[in-house]
Amino acid sequence: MPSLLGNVFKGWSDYSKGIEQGGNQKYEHMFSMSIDLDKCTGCNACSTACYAENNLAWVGEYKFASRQSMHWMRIERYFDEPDVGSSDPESLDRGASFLPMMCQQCNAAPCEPVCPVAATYHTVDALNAQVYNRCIGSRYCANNCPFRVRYFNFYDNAPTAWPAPMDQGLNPDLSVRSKGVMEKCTFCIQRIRGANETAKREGRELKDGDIVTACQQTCPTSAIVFGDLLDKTSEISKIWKRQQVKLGTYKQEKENKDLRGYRIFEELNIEPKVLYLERVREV
Amino acid sequence: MSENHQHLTNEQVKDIDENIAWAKINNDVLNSMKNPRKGYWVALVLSALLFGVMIYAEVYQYRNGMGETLLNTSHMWDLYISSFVFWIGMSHSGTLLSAILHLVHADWRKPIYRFAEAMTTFSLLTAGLFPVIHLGRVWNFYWVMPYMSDRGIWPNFRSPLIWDAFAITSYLTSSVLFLYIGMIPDLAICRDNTTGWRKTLYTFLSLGWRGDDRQWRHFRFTYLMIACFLIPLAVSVHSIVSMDFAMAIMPGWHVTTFPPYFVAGALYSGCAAIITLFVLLRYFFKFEEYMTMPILDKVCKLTFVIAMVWTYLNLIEFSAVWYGHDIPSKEVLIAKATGPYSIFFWGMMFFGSVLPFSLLSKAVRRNMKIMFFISIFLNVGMFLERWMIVTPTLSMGYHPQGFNVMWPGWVEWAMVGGSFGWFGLLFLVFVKVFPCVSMYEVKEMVYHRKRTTYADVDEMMELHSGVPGPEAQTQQSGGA
Amino acid sequence: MSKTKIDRRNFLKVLGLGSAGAALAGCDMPSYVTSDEGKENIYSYLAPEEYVIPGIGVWYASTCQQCPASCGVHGRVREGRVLKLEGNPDASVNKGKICQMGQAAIQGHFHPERIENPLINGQKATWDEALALVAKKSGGAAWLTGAMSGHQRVLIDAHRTAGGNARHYAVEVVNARPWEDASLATLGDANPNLHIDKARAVLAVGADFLGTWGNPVKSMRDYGNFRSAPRGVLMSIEPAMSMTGANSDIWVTARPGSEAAVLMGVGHILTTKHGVSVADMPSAALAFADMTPTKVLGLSDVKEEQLAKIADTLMANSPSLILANANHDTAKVAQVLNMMLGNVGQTLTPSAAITAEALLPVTGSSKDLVEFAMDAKAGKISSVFISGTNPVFLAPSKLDMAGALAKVGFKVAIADFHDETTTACDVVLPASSALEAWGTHVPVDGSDAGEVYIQQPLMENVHANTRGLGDILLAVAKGAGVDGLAEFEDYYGYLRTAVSALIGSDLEGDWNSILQKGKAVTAVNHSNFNAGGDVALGFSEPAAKAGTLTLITSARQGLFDGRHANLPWLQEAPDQISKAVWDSWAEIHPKTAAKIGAKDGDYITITSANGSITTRVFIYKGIHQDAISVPMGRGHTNYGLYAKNGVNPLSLLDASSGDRQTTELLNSGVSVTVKPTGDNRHLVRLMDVDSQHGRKLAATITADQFDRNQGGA
Amino acid sequence: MPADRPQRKTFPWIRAFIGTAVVGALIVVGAQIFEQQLHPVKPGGTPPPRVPNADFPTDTFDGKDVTQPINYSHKLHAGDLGINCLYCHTYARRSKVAGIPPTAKCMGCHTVVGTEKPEIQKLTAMWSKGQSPAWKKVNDVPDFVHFSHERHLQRFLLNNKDMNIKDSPDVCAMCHGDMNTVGVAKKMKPLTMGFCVTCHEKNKGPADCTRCHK
Repeated sequence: MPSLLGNVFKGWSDYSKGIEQGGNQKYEHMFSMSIDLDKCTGCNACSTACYAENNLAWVGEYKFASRQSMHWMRIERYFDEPDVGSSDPESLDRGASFLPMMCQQCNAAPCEPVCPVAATYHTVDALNAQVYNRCIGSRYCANNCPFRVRYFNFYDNAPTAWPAPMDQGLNPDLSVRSKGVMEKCTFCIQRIRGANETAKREGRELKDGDIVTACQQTCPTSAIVFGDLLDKTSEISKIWKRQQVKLGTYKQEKENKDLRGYRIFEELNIEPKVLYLERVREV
Repeated sequence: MSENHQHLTNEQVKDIDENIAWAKINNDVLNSMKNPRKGYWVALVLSALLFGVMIYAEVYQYRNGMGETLLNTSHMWDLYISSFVFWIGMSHSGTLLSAILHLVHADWRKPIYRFAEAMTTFSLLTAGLFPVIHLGRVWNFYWVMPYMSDRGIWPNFRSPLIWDAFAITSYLTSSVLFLYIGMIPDLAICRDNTTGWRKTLYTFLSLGWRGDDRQWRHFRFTYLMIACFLIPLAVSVHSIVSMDFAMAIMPGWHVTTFPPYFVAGALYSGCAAIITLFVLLRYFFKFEEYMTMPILDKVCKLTFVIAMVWTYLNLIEFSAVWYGHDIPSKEVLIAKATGPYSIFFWGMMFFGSVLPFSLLSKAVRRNMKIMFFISIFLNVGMFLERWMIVTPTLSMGYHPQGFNVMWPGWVEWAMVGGSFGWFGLLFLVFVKVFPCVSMYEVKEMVYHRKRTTYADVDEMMELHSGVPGPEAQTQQSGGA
Repeated sequence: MSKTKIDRRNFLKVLGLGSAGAALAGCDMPSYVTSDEGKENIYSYLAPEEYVIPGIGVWYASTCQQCPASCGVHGRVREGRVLKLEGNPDASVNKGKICQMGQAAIQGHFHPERIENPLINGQKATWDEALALVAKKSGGAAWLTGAMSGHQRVLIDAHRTAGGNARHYAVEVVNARPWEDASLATLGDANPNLHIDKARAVLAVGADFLGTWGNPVKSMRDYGNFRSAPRGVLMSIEPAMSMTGANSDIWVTARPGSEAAVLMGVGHILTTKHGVSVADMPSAALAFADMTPTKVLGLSDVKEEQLAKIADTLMANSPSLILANANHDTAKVAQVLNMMLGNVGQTLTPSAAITAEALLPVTGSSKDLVEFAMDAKAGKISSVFISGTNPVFLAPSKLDMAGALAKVGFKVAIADFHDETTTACDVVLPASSALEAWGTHVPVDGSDAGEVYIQQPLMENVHANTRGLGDILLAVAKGAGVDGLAEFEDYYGYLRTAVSALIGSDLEGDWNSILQKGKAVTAVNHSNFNAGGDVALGFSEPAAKAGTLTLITSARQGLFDGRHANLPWLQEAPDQISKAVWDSWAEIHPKTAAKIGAKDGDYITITSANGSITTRVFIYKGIHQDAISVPMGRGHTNYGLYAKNGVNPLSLLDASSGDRQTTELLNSGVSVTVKPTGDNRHLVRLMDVDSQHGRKLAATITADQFDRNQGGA
Repeated sequence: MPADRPQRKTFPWIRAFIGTAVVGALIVVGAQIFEQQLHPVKPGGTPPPRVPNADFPTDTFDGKDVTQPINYSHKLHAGDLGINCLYCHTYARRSKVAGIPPTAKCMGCHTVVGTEKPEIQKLTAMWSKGQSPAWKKVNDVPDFVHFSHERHLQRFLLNNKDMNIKDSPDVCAMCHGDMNTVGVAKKMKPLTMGFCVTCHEKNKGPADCTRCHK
């Protein structure tokens, strides 16, 4: 057996270098997402699409009440600061702001170094991958995630979530997670791999628009854009450029202060790869 | 003996009465290992029951899933990890007494270090349970250990959990070694004074100890070596445990002072536990002559000092957070003090930092009953401390959506209680199978005290107790 | 995922066994560790076509039937099973997008509680028995359905005309009837095309176009463009915050029932302050002049500066668009304002219905529900077919729908799930799910492209003994001796012929391209507005006086009117506003809460003249102090395992809440009294915080900053 | 009181040694048994493979015999008649699953060939009734493993320098062993992760977990 010891110290750390090391130079792709909060109506379509695409188990009222739910993509609803909702103490005078929150696929992800068995690690296409069958459920990663977007299979959800014949509707492209395993948004990795296969089959390079995540596909207002940051011509990299948001820093210096792009918790130096565009307010 | 001690009896001033006959030491200790009384069996059964509850809880959790612990998406860790840290902390007492005090030649440790050392080992065995039972897929726990397989995959050496695994295993090994080596001369004594299966056991364990000079020379050297080796290990183990938190980025965990803070807390809880067991053993085994008031007095003073160190580090942490710029951390701190967990937080502060001041009074220090309860409360405080490290952070964190309060379910409490049962079980078996007071070192101690009191020791000994001098004694019964 | 285009019928032949053993890729419940041989079975296809490849998903076009909007969808079929729905880019109403209800269609399709066999008086029966019985006893039957269009409607009409022309009641509680009537009255066009994307400002008055009004997906798609630079301004006037309100830049809360007054107040300011001319509409001018801001304040608690702000925004951003569905009066005012502001012709254009009138949609109304109950009570209905609606659940308890149905001699339910209505029926015919059946649908809203959407099966029946709605209708019609149907052995055959006739070609190639695109394009006749002329504007004082509580039964995307309450995905999808899951709640204003002495999670009993419901309160400021809002959809009594929880606010409604002109049961208007029961249980929500605690999560910038950069992205 | 003089004890070397030896022996034997469970190899080993790569990358594996609804012989079809694997398992070229040939393909020949054989008649009966036989999965991997036949075939058919591959059967043999020698299909390679990883490392396959585990 060649190189049993080959990857003792390499592999896990290659693709998750922090900013101090100047980031990683070896990525093949760098998949990223941008969400325009001004277009997001909070309609839940993306969230439900995620349930359908990624075999997410519904857990029922009791487990939801104990916060053991499994929604990879959740739509949070906030009323505006500071006066929570309006200048008028009597009532709101403008709408809420909705925030679709899913795994931010950080380039310096805090969840990766702490996993004892390297079940979560950074792939060559800059994805924050989660290997279900390697996970032993120490749940350290979830503790270390500032976004609280890692969901743990506290129970064996499959029998209750997919009573026959519902299991016939499971997506065979990715596995159903068992009890005691951590899971999270994967940027629809099965679609990414599928698009790769198709591209290989047709003997061409992956091009912008080949990969469409389930949430992006269904978003009725097209608030979600997904693509490869290394491909300079792709829509997503244009958006990052236009918003003057840079990777590899935890403090954005924009010459144009009016631009809307920002990354949540980037000051923690974890390099989130989801770019949010601020909601616009008439005042 | 200074003047202010004049009005006190020997029993109260002297660490140990130098006139104890050595054979008496042997007999007392050996008797403590024989024919257990009713109380012993009751204690044994109780611990067994507690442990049984733990087993049941584990099976229940295994079949129904981790969710039964009421952990949730924000609180992925709770009492399991707290108890883990708590038991690791307990384990530091033995090392402190046996190794550190051994090196600084504080010979008052001699009558009490043996059970402290045993406590170290057993609390490590207990602590080791928790990282395993808290796993979602417990049947894969061995994946954290690096082992060769044709899959060629390895654990993630950057993860503090891996460091834990290494630290704890090596600490366990060396402390078992330390306990065993230190016991060899006593085992020889037991071998010479027992029959039946015990004799077989001790014969095997005492490795043919004859107590001649050469063996003693090697013994002393080895013992010293392991002691030196053990101290940095003890410090490092709890530093590494603290890194489970310090290496995370969560507010309230990401604290630079955690390693010393944890070590101090560990020694603290360890000393408290020693006092508890001290009182119990002294009471049950009639060890008044060996576990004397002055020794307890010294242990209490030690405890007080450590308590103050711990308090100091605590305050350092608070002030660092308070004057720092990290808003979430500050929020967590405020939530600790005012939030739903505040009662436990203040309980920890009271038991950990206020209660120790009672140790300043000699009357308290020398009152067995009071000391027993005080020591228990100190450890309660320490347990709360661990809980207050783990849970409030998770109930706040960075993202408001994750803010929530979580109370552990019965499964977790059963596991925690059960862990005490398991510890008690081990310890109870130990005291009946192995000498929980080091006979040969007590003899040394007595001998040295005689030296300080009388001019010509050997004659005096002939005079007083009619037993031959130390060397002869050594030849006879394998003691010092 | 390559969207392979293939011939539909061969695929069906292939599937003869495809779905019987569909474990080709091991998509059964996973065996986590076993890799033992001989554990699982593999079935092979019998005689697949070349394009049927196990392990590769193929996309087929169909039409979504989760709500009346009829969006075009693509279904991903693999190993003979449909796994995922996505919007059909060729469908001009939704252009490749669908909402959460559409996404959840899969779950309804594979639902374990589907009806699997025909039932006669609750007893299992064969199709022949059931159809024979139906043919025998259903002479001159009336039809009670949801919104209905396409050839299913044609068959129903054929059946009715053959049998003495009984009435077709189309029931939709969530509807646009006030808007339609007002548009008809003012513009002479019930469904003018809306161009939200072209508008610079949109004012929504009780018309939740982002949630449930019209075709929400189309509206949201336009809203996406509406929000990109130059950015339009969204305003809403409503008593309780809807999804549209939650996305508004200016949100004004008005006392329930007073929306018309507020709009007229806006008109007042437009005419007085901005000098917009209403010369050609004297009575409207009178109404505006009469509705002074002080009067508006008295009627609706809307302050003058709020009116002014709205009026200014409307003036500053032209063209604008004013949508109103609160009631007939409001909608009329809205249309008048649209005319005044010159939106007609720009953001409101004449609809262009397809020439085949027989296919045009029958939009539902709750008026039909009331009238059905009346007629049934009066014994005017001998027998009835019920399909695609659940009258017993939807009807206010005052109507006593169960009693009314009892008066009907013979009741046939065509349903795929057991619900409150099917149990009251003599015969239950098990319908296939929408993903298993053939059909055609004509969207109500806005496609002047003359599109007829084709609904085609995406897989074999999950339960072998169910039949598509079309097939059932065909069989029933045949049974009733409708002539001209004898030659068709199944609905597919009928549809094929009918559609060929529609497009004037029965070439295989044309048919295939129709199936690939999921739509048939046919001729439209372009109409014109006959606007102009005077419009009399009225304002009817709401029944509820100021200071008394008015119940609002708000509809939300998700459970909709309750038809999706049995889908766990939608039960667990947090409500857009309150973020509550799995149970009902009552939204009230903090002041109201203080008045009745309730805090978050308290159970309160809401009592109207027609009964009472008990649920938990959710306290926030997005609702008027005189309003209490209970979203509809929950509170089923017999809709399966997953729909047990919650309460049904519809049961409290009655005619007093009716709209004077359209006699619609509006979703607001019943005055209620509220009192806490003393119990309290934490309302299960996605998140218990409304504030961001100073974190930069959902950040905001001002519109001028946005405009300075043309939106940046 | 004078303590009685004990006779000197010496360390029981003999017993200690024997004990250790026994324990060690147990461990070794246990390991052997475990290994047997992992890779049962028929005593005497399997016959030398005719197809190249049949013993690559690891030794052969002797799976248990599976009784199939129809006693189909790979030896006859692939071995003696020399039918190419991809003639029946045609999906392997285009999809992640190789699939079982549709019954129509069997009937293509067996309407005329071998109609007198009982097994064929069994098949014909099913075909006429419109059922397909319930085959048992033989080369089965856990459901969290996503293996693509298409990718592997492409890789080794198009890019196989000095790999001793002439035709697709040589590629199939890498994971399925020498099917020409068995009757009813049986598992002839361990198909464990180690098996996959070994080959991946040898042939520079992707080392990324999420290529196979999704």
